[in-house]
Amino acid sequence: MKQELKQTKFGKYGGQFVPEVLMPAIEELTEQYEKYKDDPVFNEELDYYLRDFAGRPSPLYFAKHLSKEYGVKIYLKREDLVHGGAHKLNNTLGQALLTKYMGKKRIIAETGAGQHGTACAMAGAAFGISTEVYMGARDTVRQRMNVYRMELMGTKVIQVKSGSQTLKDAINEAMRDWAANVETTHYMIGSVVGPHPYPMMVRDFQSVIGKEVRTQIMEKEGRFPDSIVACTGGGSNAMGIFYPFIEDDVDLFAVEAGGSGMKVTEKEALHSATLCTGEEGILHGMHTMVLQNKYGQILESSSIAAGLDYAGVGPELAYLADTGRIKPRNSMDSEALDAFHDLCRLEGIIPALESSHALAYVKKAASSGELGEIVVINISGRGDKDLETVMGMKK
Amino acid sequence: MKQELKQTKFGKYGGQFVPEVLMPAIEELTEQYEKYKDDPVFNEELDYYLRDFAGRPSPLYFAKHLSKEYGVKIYLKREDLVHGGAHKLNNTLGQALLTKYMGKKRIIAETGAGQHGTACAMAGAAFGISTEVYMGARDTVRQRMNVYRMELMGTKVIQVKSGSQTLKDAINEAMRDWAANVETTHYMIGSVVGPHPYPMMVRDFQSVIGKEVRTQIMEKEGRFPDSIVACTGGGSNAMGIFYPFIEDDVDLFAVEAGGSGMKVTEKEALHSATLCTGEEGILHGMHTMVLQNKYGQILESSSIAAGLDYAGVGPELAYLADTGRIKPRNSMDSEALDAFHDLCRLEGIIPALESSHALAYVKKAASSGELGEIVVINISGRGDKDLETVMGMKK
Amino acid sequence: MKISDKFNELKKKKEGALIAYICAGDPTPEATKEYVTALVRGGADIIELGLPFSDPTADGPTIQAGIERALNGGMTPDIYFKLIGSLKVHIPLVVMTYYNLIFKRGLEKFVKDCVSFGISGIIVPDLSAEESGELAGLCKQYDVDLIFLVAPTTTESRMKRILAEGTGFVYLVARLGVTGARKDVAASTRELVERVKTRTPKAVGFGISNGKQTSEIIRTGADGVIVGSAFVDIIASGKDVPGRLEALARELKDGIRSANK
Amino acid sequence: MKISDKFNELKKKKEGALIAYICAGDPTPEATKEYVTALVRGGADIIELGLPFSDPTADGPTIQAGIERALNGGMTPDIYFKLIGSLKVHIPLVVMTYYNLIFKRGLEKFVKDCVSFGISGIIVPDLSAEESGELAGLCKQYDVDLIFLVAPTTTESRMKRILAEGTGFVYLVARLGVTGARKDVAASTRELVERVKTRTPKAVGFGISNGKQTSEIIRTGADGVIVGSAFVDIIASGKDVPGRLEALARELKDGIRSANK
Ligand SMILES: Cc1ncc(COP(=O)(O)O)c(C=O)c1O
Ligand SMILES: Cc1ncc(COP(=O)(O)O)c(C=O)c1O
Repeated sequence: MKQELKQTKFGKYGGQFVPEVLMPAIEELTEQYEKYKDDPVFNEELDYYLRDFAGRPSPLYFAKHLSKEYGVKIYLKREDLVHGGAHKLNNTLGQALLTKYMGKKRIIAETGAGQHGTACAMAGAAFGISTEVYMGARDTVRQRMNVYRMELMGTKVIQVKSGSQTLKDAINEAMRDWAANVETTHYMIGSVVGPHPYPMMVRDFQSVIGKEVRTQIMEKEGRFPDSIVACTGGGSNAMGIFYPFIEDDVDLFAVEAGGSGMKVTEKEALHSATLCTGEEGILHGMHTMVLQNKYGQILESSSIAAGLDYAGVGPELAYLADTGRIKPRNSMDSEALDAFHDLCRLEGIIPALESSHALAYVKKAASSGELGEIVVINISGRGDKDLETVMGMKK
Repeated sequence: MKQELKQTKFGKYGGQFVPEVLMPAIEELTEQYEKYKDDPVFNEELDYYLRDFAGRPSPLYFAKHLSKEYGVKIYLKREDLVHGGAHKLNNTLGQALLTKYMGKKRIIAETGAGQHGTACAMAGAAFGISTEVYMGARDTVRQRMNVYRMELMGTKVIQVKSGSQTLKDAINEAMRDWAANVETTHYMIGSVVGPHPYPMMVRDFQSVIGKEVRTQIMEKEGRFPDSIVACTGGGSNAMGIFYPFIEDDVDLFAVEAGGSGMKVTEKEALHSATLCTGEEGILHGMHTMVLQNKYGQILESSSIAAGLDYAGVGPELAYLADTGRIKPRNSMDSEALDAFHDLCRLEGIIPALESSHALAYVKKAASSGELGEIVVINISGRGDKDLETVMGMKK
Repeated sequence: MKISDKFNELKKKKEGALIAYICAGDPTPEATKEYVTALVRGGADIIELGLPFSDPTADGPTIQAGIERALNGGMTPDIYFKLIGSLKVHIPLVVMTYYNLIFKRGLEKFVKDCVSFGISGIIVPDLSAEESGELAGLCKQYDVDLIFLVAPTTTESRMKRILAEGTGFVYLVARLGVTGARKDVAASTRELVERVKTRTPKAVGFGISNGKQTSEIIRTGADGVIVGSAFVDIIASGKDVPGRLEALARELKDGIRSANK
Repeated sequence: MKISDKFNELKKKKEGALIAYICAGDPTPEATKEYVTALVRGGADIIELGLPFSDPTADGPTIQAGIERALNGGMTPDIYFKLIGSLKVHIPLVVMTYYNLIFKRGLEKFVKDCVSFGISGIIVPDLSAEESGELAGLCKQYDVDLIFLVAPTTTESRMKRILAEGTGFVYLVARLGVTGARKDVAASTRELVERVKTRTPKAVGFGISNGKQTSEIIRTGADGVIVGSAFVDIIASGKDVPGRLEALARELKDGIRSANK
């Protein structure tokens, strides 16, 4: 048993804290993923979809004007150009293909703002697999367009009317569905979170980002960057770009959402800076850092970027932060907004508010020298989805 | 003089029907374009921006499910994955770079729905050139989000309050501006229309689409497609994908907007099918096919797709239609809508309503054998911009 | 009272056990006291008292709503144990909660608190056998039962491990899906009861809401039935709660008795 | 009357020409008749009557609005020529329109109609010298003047070609930009007048609106001034139009006379 535990964890983090009804599905998934992850046929097919459907490789763009403005040489990894507008599809394509290889007929997922749901819908349609996405009823109203998008692609969006009618309730409902339909259904998690094997599997699927950066930066600079900066909600875009560099002499900065400040009440945090301020706990099937009160009740997190608004974080990130391999940082809502405007104006690229947190950190840290001379920033997605939000804020 | 006329025309079409105040600028542009179009340094820099900024090459995707549904082997050229969400940027990057090489300090343009304006804003920001876009005041209200997008990227959007406060008035106002500021300003036209050298220059910049298809289809099929199908408003995405195949044995279908029907009144057409139903005329600096009444007054055209809603068409397309090299066709609003839903559902790709016209034509023509066995469809843009419109229609 | 003592007592009477779940503090700690008394009066043999967690991913909407009411009523682990200590009942009490609350309190402190305040067993629906090593060790040390769930999907190899880890009773999940009152009882229950080869008593839960069902379940060979959502529904209604809890418990227990083992 | 005759007549009087533009049919054909009479009364030497086109890309907002009023008033080329035919004036009339209306009517028919209905010259702002070959040939054949514009930006080589093609008068664009009344007259006018080396009379237009300006322009050496937007503005106001058109024409003509050549 010792050995098995080791497999499912990153140091003490990770594991499989799930109801027994789900354990067989988790075991099956672990087994199947182990089976296919290095399978050449599987990987060839995945590469094909990443290239021809998703549009990979995404460029590594030297941001001339921004470099000048921030005072450090900045390369942008352009996940905003991936089909669907974010890195999310890298993972859902991988999991949908695995679903096909496992012979399952149905995909379920939950979504908050709708980004992961949309990526599921795209992958589901590409592979012709029936897809259902749980979404809090309140979120379906707020994110009407994403609901419509998913439905256009043949995905059934199931409104969850229990509880707060938001992401949390959608997760619960999706888990219930999975529990009831494990034999036929694959549950698609959208970040490096949840029970093993998800954190590892999603990381592997997202690692295509960092692998491309390795080649691209060598072509452009003849050497690796001094640092890589990525925003961190669950942590999938961060792990995706970090992981291929984990053994290299490259500093890795995981930038969390500092929200409107570091204040915390009994029930809420004004931020989502889990690695920076959280404590060890168990949430959504994993042992990781979480935002919680003194009793262990999970706090409602907060961020201007819906994709970062999560009270947990991937267990591997918690582990790497403990060992000092990655450096957790954060940017406030207002700083992210500022950097968002910078990139739009200076480079003609509208970044997601999530990604703007990474930009904002570079803006404030560049002068300290902490980032070195060459920085790669992961532009995890495009900001078209965020225009209403930004419009609603004073600059 | 004969020889010069030949240079500026495609058969009898094309030419330079512009006010004298603009002629020197047009001559300068012609000269400069001739100078740089085959310049290796210019082209290397353009290639760099197309690759690293715009995300080219765009994939050529085999649409497995759609092929089965429509009964013909379909490849989709994925211009929807280009930065900004459409082929438009290929052209604006080219012209912005030329602006830089010409030593001009300012770009102006007009925009209707905002697609071209957004592409100008992106290119302007990328090259750090001050950019101003004229837009009808009514359009700025209808396309609030695109206005905001342009402004975010540092472009000044000038509301035009004269006339019908739409595209037509924006064109007039932009021309006036150019007339007043020719020395410092480049006027950026968004399609293969306007006086020479625009139709030729925009075609050349957009030809990257067809050039990529040549390589890609050879890799996939070992031969050229039997036919290529592209939607046609002004005609830039069509010419871009057609032109590199112009000497080859490939059928080229230019699909116009059939709108809600072929009816025409004194002032309006219910469609925008200029090649299919228009008559020779002179509009916006060129001799081409136009929608006009018996006196030569230009009709208001109509289409569910804003980008196809134009009473003229590129002169080269008029010429190629006359010679039989391209085949003008059209799809109705309702057919385009239908095909839009097909692609979303079957492939997980949300096409622009413009591009949906090309899809719709393939849907209805596939069974006739007219398209042969292998068809390439140009997906000129993504449909996120069209969701509100589609939502407003019954399926 | 120890859980095994209760099962032994019932075994002698050739009777199955009625295990009733409600959420502590739903809607207030005072109400819980009253409801527990009512359930005991109706015939409950063991009471599972939920310690509410903010993210109850293993529970159905009915119980989730109860948990929210409890949290809104101010329930905390400290108040929970105080409440437990103040209950005047002579049947085994079991705490059902999520692992994070135990982890945060500290595993050993949690188990010791169970002992001090009179809790005989612990159910942690999000704690798989794989992750339970440390807690299981402490439970053994302090003589508290650690109760595990098995499901129809549980594989043979997992079944062995779970049965080896668990004490008190085995919680058989009657059918796939999560808690929530359902109209009939799946035929798969009998199959599962037969598959679970152990001397530890077997209690069947998930989706049971009336006497007819409890009777059927006991006839499959189970040693007890677990009913939760049906009780929580009554609490949610807010109407004549103690009376109706007692009545339902009686109906369920009568169903069990009618299947006389 | 031929344009050259008018200029010869004025030359004898050592007087510059006032060329007045209004849009035919703005807001109705009847009104146009009245306005033309008023302009003549005020002293206009040549009248340019716009034939309205749906997409007047070379005109400023003021004239564009006039064109729209005319189109809404039902103006068509057929009605235009009828209107011209019915005018009782003894000065040259010039048609200003866009090339598509000429193209659509048929170049030869259009030129013949000009001759039949009494139009002496044609201005086509969107017809460059490069594209004017066919129309120029027909104008020569039927003895109608084809008037071209030159601008401060016009290069020497283009200037030569334009001056070779054009007859009647040369339309000098006073400053960059398109039509629209401006407050002062650019110094570049004198420079342009000097650059245009031709025996054909030179008329300067774009942005002229008062007598002080017309006087200045004539002093630069020009043979005439062209005023459009200032008249169209009066028409747009709809208030005492004929009286005010006449008064403005008089002021402008007085300005011209005061510069006595
Ligand atoms: C554009 C973008 N970036 C980042 C994230 C955060 O997710 P993760 O931390 O897993 O990369 C999201 C989540 O929706 C997203 O949409
Ligand atoms: C996506 C898309 N396709 C097609 C067009 C039509 O333009 P063209 O005919 O020049 O390709 C537009 C114009 O805005 C567009 O946005």
